[in-house]
Amino acid sequence: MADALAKSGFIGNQAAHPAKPMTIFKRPTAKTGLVGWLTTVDHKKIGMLYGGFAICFFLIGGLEALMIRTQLIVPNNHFVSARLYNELFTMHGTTMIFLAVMPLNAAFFNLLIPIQIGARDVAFPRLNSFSLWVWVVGAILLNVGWLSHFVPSWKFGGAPAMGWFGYAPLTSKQFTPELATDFWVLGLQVLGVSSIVASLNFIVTIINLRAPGLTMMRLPVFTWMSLVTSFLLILALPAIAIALIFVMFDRNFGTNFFEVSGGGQPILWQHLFWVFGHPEVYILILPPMGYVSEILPTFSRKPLFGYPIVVFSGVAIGFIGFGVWSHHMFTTGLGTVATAAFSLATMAIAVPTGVKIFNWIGTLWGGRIVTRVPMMFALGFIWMFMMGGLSGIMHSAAPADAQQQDSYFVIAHFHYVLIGGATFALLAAIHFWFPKFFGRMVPEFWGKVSFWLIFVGFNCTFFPMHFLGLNGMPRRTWTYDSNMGWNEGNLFASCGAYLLGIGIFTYFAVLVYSFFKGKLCGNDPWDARTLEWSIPSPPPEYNFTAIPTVHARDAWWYEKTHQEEIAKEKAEHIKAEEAHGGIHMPDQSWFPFIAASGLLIGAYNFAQLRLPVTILGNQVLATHVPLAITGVCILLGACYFWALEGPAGYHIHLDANGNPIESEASHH
Amino acid sequence: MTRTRLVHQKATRFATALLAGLGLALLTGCSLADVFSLNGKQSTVNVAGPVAQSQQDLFMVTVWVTTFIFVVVGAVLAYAQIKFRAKSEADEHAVPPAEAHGNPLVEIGLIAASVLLLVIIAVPTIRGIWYTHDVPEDEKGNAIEITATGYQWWFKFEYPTETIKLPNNAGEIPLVTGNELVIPAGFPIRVQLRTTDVIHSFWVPKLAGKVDMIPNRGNFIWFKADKPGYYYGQCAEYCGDSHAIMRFRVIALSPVAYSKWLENQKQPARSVTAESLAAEAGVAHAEFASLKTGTGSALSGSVEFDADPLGAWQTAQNHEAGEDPALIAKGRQLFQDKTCISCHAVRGHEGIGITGPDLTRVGARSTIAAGVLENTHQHMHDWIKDSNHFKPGNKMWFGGFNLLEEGEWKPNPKMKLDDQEIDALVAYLHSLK
Amino acid sequence: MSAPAALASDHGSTEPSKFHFYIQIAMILAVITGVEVVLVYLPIVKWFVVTALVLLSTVKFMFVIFFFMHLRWDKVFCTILFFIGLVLAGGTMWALLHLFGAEASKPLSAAALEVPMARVATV
Amino acid sequence: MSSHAATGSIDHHHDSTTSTGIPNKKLLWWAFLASDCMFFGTLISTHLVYRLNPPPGNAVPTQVFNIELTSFSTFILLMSSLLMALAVNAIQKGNVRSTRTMLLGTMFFGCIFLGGQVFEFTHFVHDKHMTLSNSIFGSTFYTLTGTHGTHVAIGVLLLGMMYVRTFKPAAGGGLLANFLHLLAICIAAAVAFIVLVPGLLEVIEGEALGTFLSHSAVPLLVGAAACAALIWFGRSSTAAVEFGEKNAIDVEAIGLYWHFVDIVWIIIFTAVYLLEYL
Ligand code: HEA
Ligand code: HEA
Ligand code: HEC
Ligand code: CUA
Ligand SMILES: [Cu+2]
Repeated sequence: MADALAKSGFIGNQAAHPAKPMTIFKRPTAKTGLVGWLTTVDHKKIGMLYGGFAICFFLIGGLEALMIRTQLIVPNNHFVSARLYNELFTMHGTTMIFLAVMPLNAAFFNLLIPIQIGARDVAFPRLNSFSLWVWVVGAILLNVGWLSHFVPSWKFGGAPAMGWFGYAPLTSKQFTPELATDFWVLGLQVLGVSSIVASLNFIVTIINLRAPGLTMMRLPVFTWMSLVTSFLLILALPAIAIALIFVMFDRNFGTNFFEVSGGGQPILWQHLFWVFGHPEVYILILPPMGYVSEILPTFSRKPLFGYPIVVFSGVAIGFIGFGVWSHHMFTTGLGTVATAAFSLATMAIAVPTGVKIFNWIGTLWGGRIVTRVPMMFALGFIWMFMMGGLSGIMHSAAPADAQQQDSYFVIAHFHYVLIGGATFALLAAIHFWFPKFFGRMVPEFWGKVSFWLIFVGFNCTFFPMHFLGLNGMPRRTWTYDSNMGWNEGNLFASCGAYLLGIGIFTYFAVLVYSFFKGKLCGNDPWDARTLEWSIPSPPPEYNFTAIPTVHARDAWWYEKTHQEEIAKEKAEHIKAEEAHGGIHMPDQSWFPFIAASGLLIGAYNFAQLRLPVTILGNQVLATHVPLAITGVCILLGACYFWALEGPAGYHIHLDANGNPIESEASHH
Repeated sequence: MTRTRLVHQKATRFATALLAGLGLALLTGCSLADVFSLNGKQSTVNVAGPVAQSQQDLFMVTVWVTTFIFVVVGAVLAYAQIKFRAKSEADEHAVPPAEAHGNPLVEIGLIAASVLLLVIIAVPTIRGIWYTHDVPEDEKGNAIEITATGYQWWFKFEYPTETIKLPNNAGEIPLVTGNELVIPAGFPIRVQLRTTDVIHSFWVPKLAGKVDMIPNRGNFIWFKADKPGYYYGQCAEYCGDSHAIMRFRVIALSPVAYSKWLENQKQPARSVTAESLAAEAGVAHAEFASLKTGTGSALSGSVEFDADPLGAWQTAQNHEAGEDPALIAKGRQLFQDKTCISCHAVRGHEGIGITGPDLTRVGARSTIAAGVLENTHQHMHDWIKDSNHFKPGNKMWFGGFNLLEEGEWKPNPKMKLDDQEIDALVAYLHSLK
Repeated sequence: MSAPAALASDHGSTEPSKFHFYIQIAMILAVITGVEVVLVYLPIVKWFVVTALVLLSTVKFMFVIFFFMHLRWDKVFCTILFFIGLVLAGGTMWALLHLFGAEASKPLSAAALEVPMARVATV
Repeated sequence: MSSHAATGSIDHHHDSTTSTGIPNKKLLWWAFLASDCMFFGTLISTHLVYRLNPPPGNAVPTQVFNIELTSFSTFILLMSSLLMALAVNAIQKGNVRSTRTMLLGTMFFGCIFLGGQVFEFTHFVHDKHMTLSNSIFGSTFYTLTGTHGTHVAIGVLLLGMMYVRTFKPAAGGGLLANFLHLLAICIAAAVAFIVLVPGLLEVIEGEALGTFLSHSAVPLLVGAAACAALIWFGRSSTAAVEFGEKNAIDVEAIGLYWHFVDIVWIIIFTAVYLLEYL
């Protein structure tokens, strides 16, 4: 018992050192205010920051989408220029994928994983804070190009405009000489670093920090899916990271990876991009499948049907996902054998995905379905994702795809899986876990109104796009002629998009309202099943007064049905933990934030390395090299001090009722 | 009635009212049937050749199979949603149902069923992959070889087997045209796909699905037009600023008309003089209304044009009525003076450039600027005057009419044109048939 | 706490030093490297040399990960973890090499490349 | 937890504080190495893809390569791996002094490898006229082996930081000394070896020793001074240090990285160099 306790109360790897710390700054201790947020290592705060930034970018990406739809509302429209339109869809795609859905998932990883596995933080708390700030750096780099539309003296040439998959050779200096492209390359690179680091952290956390009794086959499905997603991230991102390095070298150092004049083959970029890109779409959808697998049982009041096979199919999807990338390249002349192989492999993915759908239905079957707002979004997810998946199957038939590729049919397919799938599930998740992290409920009425607006608006927008695509409308076209038969479909889709916009706006407006005025709620407003509902809302910094012992798959459900036994166990745990020095918490740190700032300075200046530095039109430096070096030095210096300061930590003590006694200042 | 049920109904009613209002507003704007129309000029469903047909057949297989799945799974899902709804507040908090954790038999059965359904799609898919890949063996002998090259943002078409002898035994060159690909109906066409800059994609939906033109790669596509006709094509891979309007046309002619067309193409460019006009007296002339001005809102086809595009194209082959030899001569001179010749070839005349489309028979095209504008006098005028308006970023505007000086685009003084000069150029270009 | 710690200490102290063992491994690795270099110069059929090289490298690879990197003494999970990456990377490499080895993927480079270049030069 | 360290001996293959018994750091590094497989997989694939379809005018590898030197480098890297394994072995026995020696040795061999690579690159560029940009072979070759070299360099730096840590006084503090120590290591390694090794290789290739010495006098002196300082630092610290057997996992973690760099080279040596000679 004592052993098990020592096990789970433990964070990080370091034994407590009596020695004085070696550091230049005093370690920050503020829990609130700017310093508190910048230096936090608390997984919940980091999660909220991820979530907050991601929602902002989701709205920006949505605004870009609305501008796209406005341009297309009538034929031969001149609402935006061709160039601006191209910037809009490039940034819309990049933003929605890398700056909205991925970080929203990261937010939930942070918020939920440690609590669901009964831990007090992630395995490497400072590394976690580093991932967050590095992500922010990447987001800034990607969007910095927009500035030149507002401030002409920033000559970045506008936002990048080569599509979210940036096919070579359009990304070479010859065709896109603008700095915007360099920022795009670096921005994605930096986001990749952030994701890899974060994923390594979550892999270790999930595998190593589980509470006693929490075997792998008792893990909540969401945590399982995050584990698979983290693996996909660390294994898929290297491909694009290397490919981006090639592009960077081609643009700046005269290499020939994708330069035809030197014998390069642009198609290699496509392979490397999609080696990453296809697993990426499962990176976007697996966590949402996890949310849904938590929400459906809660509101069906029944455990998940076929847990082992749901988990296994998640793993299978992740694995097969690495072998299908060329289905994005059916029209590139792969030859018959390769096309056939990728076609069949792609179809194979329908099987494990279908298994999940069937088991979700199995969960509903025989339950007591309570249609609260999260449940409605979750059910909406099943319906819409199924439609998107089935159009995916239509794509997988390669000869048919030759007609669909790069047409609005693809746009319809992936918005069904990305909005109907990923986004619906995220909206469900936000609604579901909002009470947990803010302690307030979201009003049902307005939640339902926003659901219906979003549901109908979404279908009005994207259902007609199947037909537009089949009717030959290519994607990424800033305008179309009035005699092609696409006028009505586009008008309809654009109106649908406005409706969707109203829906999304309502959804978030209601959240903001609830943040201030929502009804207060207790630990477990939904009568749910997993551990996060066993602790107060919002959760205290240390999550658990005592590390729980897990006895069953739906751990909290078991606790609710075995209260006496658990109460005894818990009292014992608290005592035992106190005997071990109290609750051990990691110290905050400045260095992750400083390191990320160094990265920002370094990358921003590296992108324009050979250009002169000007301030107010006066040249102050011949090149950006000194500034870039400064940035790198800040980064390296911060890493050095970070290594030296050690994880350290302090202890919190609880009184007999489980309330923290003024936390002892035993920083060490 | 539980409280949450009530809230739910209220919300549903509210949202329905709102949506109904919005929907009504929307429907007055357009008819639903048009929203889901599949009869457009680039329809992939309403097709005109065996390759597109096989792709469409396969597509229908996928539609049937997936619809079947959707209906069956959807029905079960809908049933579960309705049947197992909590009926009352008490029901919501009733003792939860027995904890069922899964059923191996059901799972295996469903997996087997899924695999079976996929096989139904997979078999025709494999067959389709081999069929659409290349011209079938027994038709190889008939196949017409063509090379299509993508440029930002137009297409060049070469007929490697249709060679033209250069004067003075200077060798042979293949026949070259731009933006309008003319083929014989009923013959398999095999197009080599090339590009000089970025990736483009060759897509004529009614004839075949697309194949990309990728730098350093020898892709090809094959297709066949069942009947003579006028088919719309478009570049389908994003290729920079004006990708949206990198279009082209395929004109399928009867074999006889095709060889006549070839014969004419191989001649040097037409030179109009008073004498040549006199000799032509009695020959049919182009009278198509849209040649002067078109009606309707489409830039690439007026109402008259769209009523019978092939007819319009055929009409465009005829010499225009009322040609003015003096104006045409002036245009020809201007074409030289204003350095148009450095980018455009007019075989037999002065033009030799290859940066832009071959204009040897530009007057006989039904569209200009890669299918963007119907080839009327007005459009030709507008195009020469301000091509950037119609095709942002095009290489005639940036590189010809404007030159890069110290990182900024400045108007090229050599190419200043007033309206009369442009009219002369238009007259000249429209005389090239 | 004391029980497992005691157990651990037993375990720890009885473990013999691997000093000589590591040196032997390193010698084997060095010898294999030598054999590899010599192999490529020997007049033997190509397929044999290639197979031999691949095999020998694999042996070296395995020696390092299992002995120097202690996989042999660690939990199998470490091995599984690493092999996930290794297998996927190997599979991706295999697929890419086949995709680019296919007839359809021969680059136009040489012949076709020079023609347009020459033409452009004439303008 | 603390009682654990107090008992004196530690089970180095098992950490009872984690769910799986695998120490967190070890798990992190193995996961990272799995990821790194994909990094190098992509790089090697790219290299081989272009070897499969060489464009006209590509460099001819066998005319560029210097297989004797590369074999030597390979041997050196293998030996560094041995020393690394011995360093882990030593710290697991709680022998800090021996650990320091082995760490220094590992760095030393790592630097020789890097020096060899610097020589190789300059030789290829200046004598064989193969640059990063004048042929696709150059592009893929330099990027692949350069990335590997960067890994080695980062490894040397990490080892340097580990070496420095072994001097951290048990009483705490020592920030400045620590920093100077690291600086000395960096200079000694980067400047001296990376000048010294290529220089000596040039001499072996036939350059006059005098020329070399006169060209590189300054860096050599700086390096020598740094080395001297290093030794002085090392000897002057006699206070009790905090570093000990409990840090075995830290050394082992870096060891994992170092060995991985070695196995990547095993593959590169075969796939990129040896196969060209067939
Ligand atoms: C969340 C993201 C997501 C997800 C989950 C998917 C899921 C799938 N996708 Fe999609 N896809 C994208 C995002 C996603 N996709 C994006 C963004 C693009 C475009 C990128 C770009 O070009 O910009 C794209 C493009 C794309 C293409 C390329 C189209 C083209 O450009 O020509 C193809 C081709 O095969 C494809 C196929 C599939 C398949 C087979 C699945 C399968 O996983 C779907 C499986 C699900 C089901 C099948 C439904 C449920 C199953 C059952 C009810 C069981 C029974 C069913 C059967 C037996 C069939 N997708
Ligand atoms: C998760 C990913 C995701 C999401 C959620 C969306 C959401 C939407 N997308 Fe997205 N889309 C992509 C991913 C996504 N898209 C990708 C990858 C591409 C391909 C890009 C490429 O080709 O390179 C693409 C391309 C794409 C196109 C094709 C462009 C083209 O090819 O020319 C279109 C066209 O209609 C479109 C429309 C929409 C619409 C209407 C929404 C709507 O759902 C948006 C709804 C949200 C809102 C409407 C916001 C509402 C908010 C407000 C109104 C408040 C605003 C206030 C403030 C900012 C303060 N998208
Ligand atoms: C810098 C080279 C350049 C110069 C100079 C130039 N053009 Fe062009 N021209 C082009 C290019 C490139 C296109 C194709 C544009 C597109 O569709 O993207 C084009 C297209 C055209 C077309 C449409 C052809 C078709 O098949 O659709 C006409 C007509 C034309 N140019 C006429 C002229 C005239 C008249 C001049 C001189 C006043 C001229 N061009 C000068 C490059 C040039
Ligand atoms: Cu060419 Cu798009
Ligand atoms: Cu995909």
